[in-house]
Amino acid sequence: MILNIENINVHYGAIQALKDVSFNLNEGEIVTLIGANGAGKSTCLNTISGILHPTSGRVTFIDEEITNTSPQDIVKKHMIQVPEGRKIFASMSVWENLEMGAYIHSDRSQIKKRIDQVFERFPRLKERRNQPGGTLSGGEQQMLAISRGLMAEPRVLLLDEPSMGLAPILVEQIFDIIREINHNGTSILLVEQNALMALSIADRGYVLDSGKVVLEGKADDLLRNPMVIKAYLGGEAIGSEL
Amino acid sequence: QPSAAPSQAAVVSGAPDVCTSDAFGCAVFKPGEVVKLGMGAPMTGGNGSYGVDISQGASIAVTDAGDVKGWKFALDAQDDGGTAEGGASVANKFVTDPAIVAIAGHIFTDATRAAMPIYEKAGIPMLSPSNTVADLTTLGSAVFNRIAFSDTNQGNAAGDYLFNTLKVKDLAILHDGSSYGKGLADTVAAQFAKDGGTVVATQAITPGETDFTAVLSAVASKNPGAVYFGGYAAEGSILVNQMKQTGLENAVFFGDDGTYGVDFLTHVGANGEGAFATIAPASPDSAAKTAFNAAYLAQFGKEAGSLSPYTWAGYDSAAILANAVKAVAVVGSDGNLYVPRAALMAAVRATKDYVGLSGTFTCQSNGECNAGLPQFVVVQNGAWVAVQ
Amino acid sequence: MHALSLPTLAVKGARFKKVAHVFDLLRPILGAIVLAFIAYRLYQVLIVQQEYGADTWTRLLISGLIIGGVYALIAIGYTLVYGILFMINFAHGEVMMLGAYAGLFAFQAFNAIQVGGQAQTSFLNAYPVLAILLAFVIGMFISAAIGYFLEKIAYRPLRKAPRLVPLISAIGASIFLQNAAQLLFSPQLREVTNPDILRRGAGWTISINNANVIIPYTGVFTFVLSVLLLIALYIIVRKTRLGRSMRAVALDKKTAALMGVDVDRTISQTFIISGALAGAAGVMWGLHNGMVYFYVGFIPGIKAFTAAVLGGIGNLPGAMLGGLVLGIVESVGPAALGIDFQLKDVLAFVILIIVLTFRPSGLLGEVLAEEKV
Amino acid sequence: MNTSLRKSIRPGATIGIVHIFFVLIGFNMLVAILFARVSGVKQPDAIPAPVYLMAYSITMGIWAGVAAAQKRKQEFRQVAFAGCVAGGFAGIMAGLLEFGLAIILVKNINVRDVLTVLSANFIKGTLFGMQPAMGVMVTVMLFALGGTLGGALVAFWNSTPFQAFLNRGIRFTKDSVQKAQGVTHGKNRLLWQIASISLLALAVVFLPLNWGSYWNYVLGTVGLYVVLGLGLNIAVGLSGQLVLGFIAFFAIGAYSMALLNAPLPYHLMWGFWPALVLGVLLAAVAGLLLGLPLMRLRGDYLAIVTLGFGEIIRILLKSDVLTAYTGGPRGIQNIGGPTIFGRPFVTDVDFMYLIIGAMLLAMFIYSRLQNSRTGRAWLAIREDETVARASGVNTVRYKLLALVIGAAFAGLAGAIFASRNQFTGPEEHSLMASINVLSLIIVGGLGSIPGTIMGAFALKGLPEILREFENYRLLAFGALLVAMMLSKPDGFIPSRRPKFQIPIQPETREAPKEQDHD
Amino acid sequence: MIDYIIRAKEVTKTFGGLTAVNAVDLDVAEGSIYSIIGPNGAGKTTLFNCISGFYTPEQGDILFKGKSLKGSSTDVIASRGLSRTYQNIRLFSNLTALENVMVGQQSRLRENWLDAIVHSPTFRREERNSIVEGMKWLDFVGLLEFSNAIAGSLPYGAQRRLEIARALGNRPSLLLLDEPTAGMNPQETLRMTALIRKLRDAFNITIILIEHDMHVVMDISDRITVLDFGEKIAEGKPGEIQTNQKVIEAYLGSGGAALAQKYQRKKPQ
Ligand SMILES: Nc1ncnc2c1ncn2[C@@H]1O[C@H](COP(=O)(O)OP(=O)(O)OP(=O)(O)O)[C@@H](O)[C@H]1O
Ligand SMILES: Nc1ncnc2c1ncn2[C@@H]1O[C@H](COP(=O)(O)OP(=O)(O)OP(=O)(O)O)[C@@H](O)[C@H]1O
Ligand SMILES: [Mg+2]
Ligand SMILES: [Mg+2]
Repeated sequence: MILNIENINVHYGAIQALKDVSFNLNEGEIVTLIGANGAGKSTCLNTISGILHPTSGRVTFIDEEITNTSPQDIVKKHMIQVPEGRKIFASMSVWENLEMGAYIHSDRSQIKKRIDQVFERFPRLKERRNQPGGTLSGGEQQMLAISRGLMAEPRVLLLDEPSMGLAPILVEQIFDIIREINHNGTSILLVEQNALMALSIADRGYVLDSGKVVLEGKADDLLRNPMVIKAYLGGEAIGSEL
Repeated sequence: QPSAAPSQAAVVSGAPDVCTSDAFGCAVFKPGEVVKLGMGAPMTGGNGSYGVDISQGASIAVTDAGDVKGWKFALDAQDDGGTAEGGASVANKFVTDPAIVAIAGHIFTDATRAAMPIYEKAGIPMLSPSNTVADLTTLGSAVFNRIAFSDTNQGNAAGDYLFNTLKVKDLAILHDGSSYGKGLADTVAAQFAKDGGTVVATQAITPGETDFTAVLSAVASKNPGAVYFGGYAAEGSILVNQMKQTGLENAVFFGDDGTYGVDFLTHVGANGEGAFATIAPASPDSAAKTAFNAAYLAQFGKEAGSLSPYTWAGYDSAAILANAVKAVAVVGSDGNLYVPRAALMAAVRATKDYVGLSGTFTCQSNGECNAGLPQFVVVQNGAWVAVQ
Repeated sequence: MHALSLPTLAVKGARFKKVAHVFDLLRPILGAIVLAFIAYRLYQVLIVQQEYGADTWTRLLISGLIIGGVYALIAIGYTLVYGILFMINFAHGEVMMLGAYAGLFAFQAFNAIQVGGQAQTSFLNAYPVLAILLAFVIGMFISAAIGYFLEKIAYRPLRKAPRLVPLISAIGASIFLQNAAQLLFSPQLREVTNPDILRRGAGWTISINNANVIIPYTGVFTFVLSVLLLIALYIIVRKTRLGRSMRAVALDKKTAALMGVDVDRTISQTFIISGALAGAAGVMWGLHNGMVYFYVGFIPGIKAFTAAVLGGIGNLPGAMLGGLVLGIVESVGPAALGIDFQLKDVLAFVILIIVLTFRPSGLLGEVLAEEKV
Repeated sequence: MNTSLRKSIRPGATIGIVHIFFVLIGFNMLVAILFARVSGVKQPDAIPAPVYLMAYSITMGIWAGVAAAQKRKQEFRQVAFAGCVAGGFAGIMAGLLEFGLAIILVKNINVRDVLTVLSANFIKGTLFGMQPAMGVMVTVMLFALGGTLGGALVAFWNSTPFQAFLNRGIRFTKDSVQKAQGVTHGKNRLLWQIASISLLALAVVFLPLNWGSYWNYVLGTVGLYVVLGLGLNIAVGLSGQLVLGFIAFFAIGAYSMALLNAPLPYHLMWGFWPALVLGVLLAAVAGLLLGLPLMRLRGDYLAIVTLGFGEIIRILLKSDVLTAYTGGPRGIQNIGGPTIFGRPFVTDVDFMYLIIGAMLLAMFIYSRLQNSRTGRAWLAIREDETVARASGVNTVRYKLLALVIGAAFAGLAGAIFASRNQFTGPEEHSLMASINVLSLIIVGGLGSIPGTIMGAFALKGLPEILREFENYRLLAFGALLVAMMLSKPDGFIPSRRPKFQIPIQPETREAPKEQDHD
Repeated sequence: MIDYIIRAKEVTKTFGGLTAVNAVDLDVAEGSIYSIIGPNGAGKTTLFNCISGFYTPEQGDILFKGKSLKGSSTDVIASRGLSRTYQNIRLFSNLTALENVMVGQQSRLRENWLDAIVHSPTFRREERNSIVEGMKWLDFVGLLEFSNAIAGSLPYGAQRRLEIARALGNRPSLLLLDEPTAGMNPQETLRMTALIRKLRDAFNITIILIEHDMHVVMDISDRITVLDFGEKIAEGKPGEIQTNQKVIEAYLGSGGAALAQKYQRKKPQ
């Protein structure tokens, strides 16, 4: 188990966002968290990343408790989050944004090499490399956000709704990339609204509702679970016409 | 705390007759209580050094004054920031304290202007060590007195001196934009022009700043024979220093009683040679002054005069007020001390030939206690020397 | 669900449109008037009256450059902090004041230490370069420490509060520091003891129009040092990792943390740098102007803040430019327009208003041409 | 144990530093003097008796103890011990300081050129007039004693019986509050309102008569700052425009009053009321004129420009250029007061009523505007100007309106202020005054009326209350300002959003008619 | 003859060297639901910004109800009956939901600040109507229970709906929605689709929609325009677009279903 979350409770002031949530991620896996708006998915990721601290419960990363570790120390363990809503550094250029992604590394030539890899994957970003990140279109920003996350050479990648606001063709591409990253050895925790896609590429999944894990299991099983179909797949079974 | 408000004092049994006849009644002090002199002064903010210094000078006077028929004096110095709002608020505080009998102050003009009408109503005499603005004594106030020069006196004398004695033909006027500095500068300019000289430049500087080279350069281009500065030692000494690098190295610097002081000398060093200032005509080194200087240094850790030029005036104003209190205070049949207020006002104004540390004072009927002609002093070999 | 009647909307924009046009028209008219006035005054002063000779202009310019350099240095501190926290560090002038005190006491101490056997000289004059260096190190260290603790105590707990709250906290800190200095060191004005090689008032003399114009050593020193520090800072911010993390934190703290940036540390470092620069400015101020007291930071603080905004707040080259422009406007402006020097601040602020009317984000500030929504 | 020891040393060290600072500025003497005064000494000496200084030491120790013991849920003995450690550590630092002071004293070193308060007498006093070694020892002991006491206090406070007692008290108050609310919301609501309003009215009518001139003056100033604060709140709190030189409008009001209603320089003597009206109008016009070129500016750019505007007004007022017209630095004196029905209105009590009237007017207008289309437009601009505009808010117009109305409030306050002081001068309108107004609305709670009142008390009343602290007054004020912001970042009484209900009469009675919309 | 509520002619908008919208024509019939789709960065949002007055196009003209929008600022355009929502939610987050909607009504209310001070009859009528109508719009988008909640504290989906309610405040005749279902799950998306349809059907509001969810687009659009690199590459009815080869290549791709299948197959088990 590379990442283990045990019984965490998280509060925003008086509001409890997570109630006794437990889940885990094994080395090399893709695990997805699905759930409605406000179910607490982003809260989970932020707790893992150290942005939020749970009121109780434990987060362990390879046998090491990281419950109250600061975000920068968690990043140094190569656990990287690509946050919801892209969060591009608006007035930094695309290039600088990518450099920021590699903040924990200091080898300039390595950084350069990885930026080239990113540009290979997303030619669109190469075209825009000197444009301020804030003026990119929504989809371009999403590509940049994922690329920026990859710059740190993550061991675990936490993706928060990477397909949001993307053109269908790009969604495909993004999921391809996620798959590929995973094949190259990165474990992935994927938060998605697009439950169908997420469950299609994931090994396992957890369903979150109002801050609680209500369902968990193999992705395929979840895809066939009537409740999941009804609530998160738009009432349509897998394989039906889109 | 004294038991009764001033106006009711006359009714108390045991009060001496003066209290019944006194227009403002008496302040009453039970045995063991203290007779308070108030002072409104800027203790904080940019002008804090004046208030701190003058109140420290006055506090020594209060100690020196000993007691009045067994009652001790105390100084209540309150921060008025030098502003009208602060002045009015301090004055209102003082008039509600029945133990306050007189005010050694205020220090800055704005505060004095707002405070005056309040003391007027309560019948509390003031004696300002530092308000020089000419019109303050022309307002018909019964409570306001000062031992500071009136700008008129000082300014006219300085104008004449510049033209007649120093034979300056072209004069540049600088002031710090305060009512004190500007009032003085205006008077000098007018008198100098009346005498037949030419005022070639008039500029104001911003107090608190420390770089005046620009304005001095502009003044230098007019080639004045002398620069008259209305303002205080802080800016005055910077001006003297910077005159040397802006083409005014040959012009005479002529300051006022605000620029006089040891502090000025330490700041200007050799640059100050030949700089003028005005002071009250007094024997600069009396035994009393030496004693005071020693006491000041011992208590406050600084040379007297290093915080402001008004240290000694601060002492004098408190000392004169204490004297006046001693002159009018009566012990009643009940063993309390009674200070008749209107009588005290009159006593302060009746001050005559009082030899203080900063001059010899005789109050006129308008409250002007420093009518003598100013004495001019010049820096020679790093020291102030009186000139004829 | 209620049934809503939705009447069609008639066009009624015309009235608003007219109002909007008036404002758009007003700006150029205002600009034209001001420019015409300036041109007229310049013509009057420079061509018709010819009040000042070249020597005077040179002196004014020198004075402007020197004071502008110091403004720039303090303004940088404002801009750095503003850039990262979007807050006006009102206590910055006080940080500079404490640096000036530190420099003052350092020089005083160096002057008191006697060295060199027979020909007794003070340490200050025996090793002036070392002494000056040490004084700067001490001044910068003290101010940096004050800046660090200021942030830690008065601003950090307010990081999540509305933007104006830390501003008030800063105002409180400013009042506190000013009065603390007054109470600790007395309100006395103190004289800085310069080493002989940097004597105040001494300088190179050049002759213009048969008049001797002095270029003071302290002034040149101040100016050169300001420029050097500014360049060093620019390199730090643009080229180093620290600079990158500062920019990232400025843009988005949470995301910066997700990139591995230690947000608290970066902010602390920013305050340390900004404090150190203010300290350097304070020591220079003492060397050049000689006078140090508890109120010495207030006016430069306000001026530097103005300079930072004039250049475009948050923009480092902007702060430098703003400082220099402000310094020159203050010293040359009144003479050039033939108005009283007393009104130099009025002039400075009027220029500020004009600049911002036409360039709402300052001289070099980013022009947000069209906000992306 | 080891970490807990370290945890106690930290607050101890902090208090130790605070103590060193206090000694170096001589604040320990002042505290001792205050202790002496409280315990009945009429006129304490500059160096009061050692007992009082010992009391000071114990107090500092208690502070350290409380700081160390807080947030610690342990048993009594441990908490008290933590306090003792903290106090002791602070005491050791204090002792070190005193050791240094003793050296200064014995070797007769003069450090007073740098640190002014450190006179021989002062040092002797700080050492309780004892032999140095003895003094140091006693200090450490007193601090430790205080620390233990502080720890014990906290432990007692946290102890179950006391908390239970406290809870009972809280529950009781809660109950009674709820009961009271039952009254205020029940059918007796009208009665309740009438009662509370008449009570307030009674207080307003009778209190000024009994306050005495000092408190009337101070509270009058507070009242005028409420008016000013509400004016600034329209600009800052509601429409989100950071105006820093707000006092300029106050100055315009004050000078209008002065020029129109004083014997010098013009002897216009218009009387108070016309001058008041003109002052308000002129201030409003100034707001408009300032606003016009600045409407494109946002946030801090606006702040600095308005700061500049304030300074421009002040400098112009005192400059040689305008001396002939405004009296220059000398200001204008003998400004007349109001008359009502031929009765001159001049005492402090009269002015207090006038100010209360102005305050009520300002509060009335403010609250009416706040809960209207105008107020919502302002709030929208504050929240997101771009989107507000795209939602149909004419942002330029509303921003100007906010400036104009805010300026009018300031003009009103300024005119009354000048008339009350019978004097106004340029330095009355300095940057610090603007900063005070801004601080008060934020300390009180941005945008809220009760907040503004609280803020005005804090900012203008507090320095008066702090007069006991003599020269340390502003130091304490600065520290308190920081402390207030740290403890209440949203202000004393943050503004609340209104709760709307669907109005009782449904729209059937007055349906939005077609012609409403064209 | 069809009434067009919006007629855009050759609208061009550039940023520096980048042409974000390139000579795009757009004719939207009154009472229709019109979708604009296209790859990310195609210029959809930019086109919205041009129509709603945020950007001034370099070339071309946009007629709204027959009158040019040229030179009108956003508030004027809003008061003429054109409302919009934003891709990244931009609510007045410290105001309550109802207040947000009431701000949206600004351009229709008749009261001024003097009315407010004296509480004139106009004021009372307008305020009351404003509240009633605001509540109705909140009810319409299903947020009545949140009417007094602070907008910033609402869940994401609710915030999107609140944006729509605010846009409805000035009773628009044209509503621009920028990705209204972004970040919603299928169920919520269905609800949003119904809501949009109802806006058109019940209130006759014309709707232009930017959307990446093809379910929604194909489901409710009357007409669709496809942008790519700022240029219009196709226009037509949903059916036509779905099968347009250019559109599939540039935008739709395999349609996702195939992808899902692909991974299903790739999985080890
Ligand atoms: N900063 C905050 N303050 C208060 N409450 C918050 C905050 N952030 C989130 N919440 C609340 O916590 C709950 C969980 O939010 P979270 O963002 O984790 O949901 P989510 O599952 O990621 O939803 P979405 O799909 O919309 O991203 C929600 O009810 C939300 O309103
Ligand atoms: N203010 C701006 N400054 C510079 N470039 C901009 C600006 N706004 C948009 N762009 C650029 O214009 C192009 C079109 O952007 P736009 O936001 O219209 O795309 P979009 O079609 O809405 O994409 P998405 O579906 O991803 O939101 C993008 O390449 C973007 O980088
Ligand atoms: Mg989320
Ligand atoms: Mg878009």
